Amino acid sequence: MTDTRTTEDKLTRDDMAQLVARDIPAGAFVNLGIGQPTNVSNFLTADQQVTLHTENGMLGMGPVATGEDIDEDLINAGKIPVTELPGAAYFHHADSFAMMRGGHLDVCVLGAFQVSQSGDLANWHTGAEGAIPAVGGAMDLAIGAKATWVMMSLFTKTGESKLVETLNYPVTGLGCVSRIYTEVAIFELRDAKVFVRSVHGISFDELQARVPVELTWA
Amino acid sequence: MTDTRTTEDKLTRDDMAQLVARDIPAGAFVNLGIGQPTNVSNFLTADQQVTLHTENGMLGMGPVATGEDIDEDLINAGKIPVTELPGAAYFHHADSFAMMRGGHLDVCVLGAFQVSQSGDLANWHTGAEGAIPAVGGAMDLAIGAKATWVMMSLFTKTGESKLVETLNYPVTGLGCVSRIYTEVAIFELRDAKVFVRSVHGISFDELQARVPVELTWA
Amino acid sequence: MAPRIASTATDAVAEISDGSTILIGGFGNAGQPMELIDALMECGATDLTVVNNNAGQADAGLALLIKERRVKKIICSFPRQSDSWHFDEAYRAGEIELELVPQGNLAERIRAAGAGIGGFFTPTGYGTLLAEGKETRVIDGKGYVLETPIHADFALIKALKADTFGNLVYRKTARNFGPIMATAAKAAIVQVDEVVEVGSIDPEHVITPGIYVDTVVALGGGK
Amino acid sequence: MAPRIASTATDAVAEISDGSTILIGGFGNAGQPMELIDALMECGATDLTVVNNNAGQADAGLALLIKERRVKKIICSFPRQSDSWHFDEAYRAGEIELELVPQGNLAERIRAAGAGIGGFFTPTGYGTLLAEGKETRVIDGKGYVLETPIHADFALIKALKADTFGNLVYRKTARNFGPIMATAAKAAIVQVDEVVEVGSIDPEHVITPGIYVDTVVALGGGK
Repeated sequence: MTDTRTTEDKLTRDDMAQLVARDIPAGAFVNLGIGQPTNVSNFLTADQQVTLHTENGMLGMGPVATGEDIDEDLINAGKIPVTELPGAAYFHHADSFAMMRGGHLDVCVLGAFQVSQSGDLANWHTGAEGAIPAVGGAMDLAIGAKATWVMMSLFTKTGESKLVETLNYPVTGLGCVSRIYTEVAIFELRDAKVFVRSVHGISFDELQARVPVELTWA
Repeated sequence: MTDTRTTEDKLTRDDMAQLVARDIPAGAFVNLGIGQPTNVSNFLTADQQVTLHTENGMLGMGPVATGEDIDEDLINAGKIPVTELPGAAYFHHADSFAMMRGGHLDVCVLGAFQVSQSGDLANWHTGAEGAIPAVGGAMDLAIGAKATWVMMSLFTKTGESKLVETLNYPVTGLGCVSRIYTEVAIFELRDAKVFVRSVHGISFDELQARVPVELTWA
Repeated sequence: MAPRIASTATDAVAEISDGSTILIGGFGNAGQPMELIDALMECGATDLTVVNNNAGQADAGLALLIKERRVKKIICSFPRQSDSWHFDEAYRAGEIELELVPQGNLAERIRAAGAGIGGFFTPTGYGTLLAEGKETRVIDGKGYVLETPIHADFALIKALKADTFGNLVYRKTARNFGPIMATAAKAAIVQVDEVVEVGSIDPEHVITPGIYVDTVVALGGGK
Repeated sequence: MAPRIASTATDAVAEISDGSTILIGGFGNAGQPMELIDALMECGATDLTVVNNNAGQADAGLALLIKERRVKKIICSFPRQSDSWHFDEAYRAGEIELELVPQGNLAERIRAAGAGIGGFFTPTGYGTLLAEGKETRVIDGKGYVLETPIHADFALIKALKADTFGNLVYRKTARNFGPIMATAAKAAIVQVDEVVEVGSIDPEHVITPGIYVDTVVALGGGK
C-alpha cells in the first residue's frame, strides 16, 4: 500500500502498522506498546536501523523468539519471549524508565481508548465501576518519548469518535500525543490544531461530521 | 599499644589509627576520609575482612599502588593510585554516592575542624574571609554512613578545644558524629551526652577543665 | 560483611516475620525468585506488605500468598491480569489493600529508598487519578508529582551468580527490579544458580555489589 | 541513531558553540577527556558553563579554558586545590561564577537531568551554607534540601571502548561521572581508546547504552 492522501478502502491493521513503520525516522530509538503497536516491528526495514526498547530493561530487542530460541530470561514488556540483536544492552528497571522519562526515546507507539484534541491520552483504565485498575508502564510511556503516536480504531463499536474534545476516560498523560493512526484517517496534533494527513474509505467532510473536534486538512 | 582507659602518654597518630582500626567491626564496609583517616587502613587486619569504599566509584579498594602497579585509571578519593582486591566492584558516581547517602556503609572516618557536643561536624570550610570554598564529598560522607567517626587533635595550636558546645565554623553535617578519636581522649556521643572512653596523657579532670562541654566518664 | 550462604530457600527466608514489607523481584517469570516465594509461603509469615510489579498469577507463588490472605497490602503497577484471580477475589472482597503505582515511579521510588533520597518530582502520573492527593508542582512549565521512597525490610530477588562476597550478575531481562530492590531493603535475600569464588566475577561486570546482599542461596538450574 | 564517528578530537567538538553548558567527565586524571578538552580550547567557544568535579589544575585542560576566561560559570564540588591557580585568580577577580555543590548532590543532579526527574530531596547539605536559599523539608524527622537537575548541551567524556552503536565500557575508577553525564546532555561526545564492531561488547557488560552517545572519537592509547 502507498501513502496516498485519499484511498477508497479503509486501512487494515497491517496497513496502519506499515504506515507507522514508514514514518519512524531512520536510526530512531523506539518503544512499541503492547497490542497493535507491536505489529509495527514487522514492517521496519533493516535499512531503517531502528533500535527497539523494551521497558523491562533492554535496548536492541529482536523479533519474537520461537522454538529453541525461547529463553524465559529474555522477554518483552508483554512477557513474550523475544531475541537479542547485536549491539543490544541490558539495564535495570530504574535505568530503563529513566531512559523513557528522560526523553531519550524518539518515538513511542501506543494504543488508546481516547485521545483529546490537545493530545491528552486515555489508555489505562476504563473508569468502569468495579474495574480493577492496572497501569503498568502506560503513564511512563505516554509522557516519556520525544514523540508519542497512537494507533487505534477511530470509532467505538457504537460509532462514537475516540478523538474527542475532552477525555471522558481517566487520563494517562496530558498533551502527549502528536499523531494518531486510525483505519479511516491519520491525524497530526500540533499548534493547538488537529490536522488530517490522510483519509481512507471516508471523505474529509464525512470525517468532520463524525468527529467532534475541528479538523484541518493538512 | 593496648586499649587501656588511661595512659600516661598521649596517643600518637599511629596509635589513634590503630585504635580506630580495632574498633571497626569485622566485615564492615568503610570509607576512610582523606588525610589522617587514610592511615587507618594500615592497621586493618586480614581477619577483619573490612571492605573499603572510595567515593569515586569502587568497593574493595586495596593498598596504595607502587611501581608498576600504578594505574592512572585506578585512584582513590585523594587521587592517589591504589590497587584492587579480589571481590572488588566498580560503579559510577551517582551509584557510589547513593551507596553512601542510602546508609549502606557501616563506618566513615573523617578529619574535623570542630565537633559539637550534639555531633555536628565542621570540616569543609574555615569560613575565613576570602577563602575559596571547596566541599568535595565531605557533606555526603558526614551524613551518609551508619556511623561517622572523627579523628582530630583535640586542641588547636592556641590551645582551644575543637570539641565545642556549638560550632563556630560552617557546618558540614548536623548530629552525625558518634565518636571522636583525639591524641588525649576518645569520646562517644550518644543519648545527648559526651562520654569519655579513655584519657591519654591527661586526667579526666584536666580534660574537663579544658573542654567546654559536660563530659561523662563512660 | 560477606553474605550468609543459606543451604536452602527455607533457611534463606527464615528471618522474615509477620508484618514485614517485602520487595519481590521479577517481571513475568524473568527474574522471579520462585523458590524464595515458595519458601516464604511455607514459613508462615503473614500480615505482609508486598512490592512487586504484578499481583500474582495463576495458582503459584505470590498468587498463593494472596489466596491465603497473608498479604495485607500490595504495591504494584499491574495487578489485573487474565490469571490474577486470587488477587481479584481478595481485592473485591476488600481483603487486600492496593497501592497502584506507574511502573517507572515504582522503580524510581525503590531506587530512591536505596539512594537515601527523601522524595522526588516525577512527570509520570501528573494530572491523572494516580496523582490524586499527592503534592504536585509545575517546574519550567511541566507538571510533576512528588513521589516518596519505598523502603522495605526484605528483598527477595533472583540473580544468575553470586560470588562469596555477594557480588551479583544477572541474566538478560531477568535483571529488571533486582539491582534496585537489593539496595532498598534492610536485608536482601538472593537466589542464584550458583555461588562462585571471589575473584571470578570481573569487578567491571558486577551489577549488584556485595554490600547490598545479606543472604545467598544457590539453587542450581539455569542455562 | 548510531553515533557519528569523528576523525579527530577537533572534529568531535566542532558543534560546540558560545554559551553552551558542558559536562566534563573525570575525577582527577581518571576518566578526564584530555584531548576533547584541548580541542574545546582550540575551537574557540566561549561564555561556557562547565560542570566538572574540580575547577582545573595546573596549566592544562580546563585550567587553561579558565585562564583564557572562556568559562563564565563553573558548577563543581572541589574548585580549590594546590594547583588550581587559574581558577583562584579568575574567582578572586570576580571573573568566574562558582556554584559549589556537594559531590554526591552534583552526581545526583546530573543523573536527575538524564532521568527526567524535576527535583529531589537530599539530606546532603541540610543545615549548611550550601543549602542557603534552597527549599528544605523535614521528612520522617530528617532534614532534606530540594536539589534540581543539571541539564547540559554537551557532555565530554572518556570511555575505554565504544562499539559502532555507541555502547560504552569504561575502565576502573575512570568510570566515575561518564555514565551519568552521557545521559544528561543533549549531545554526548566521547573519546575512547578504540571503536570496536557491534557485537563485540557483551550486552550484559554495556555500561552506557548507545542511545546516550552522539559522537565518538577513537584516540588510541590505553592499556
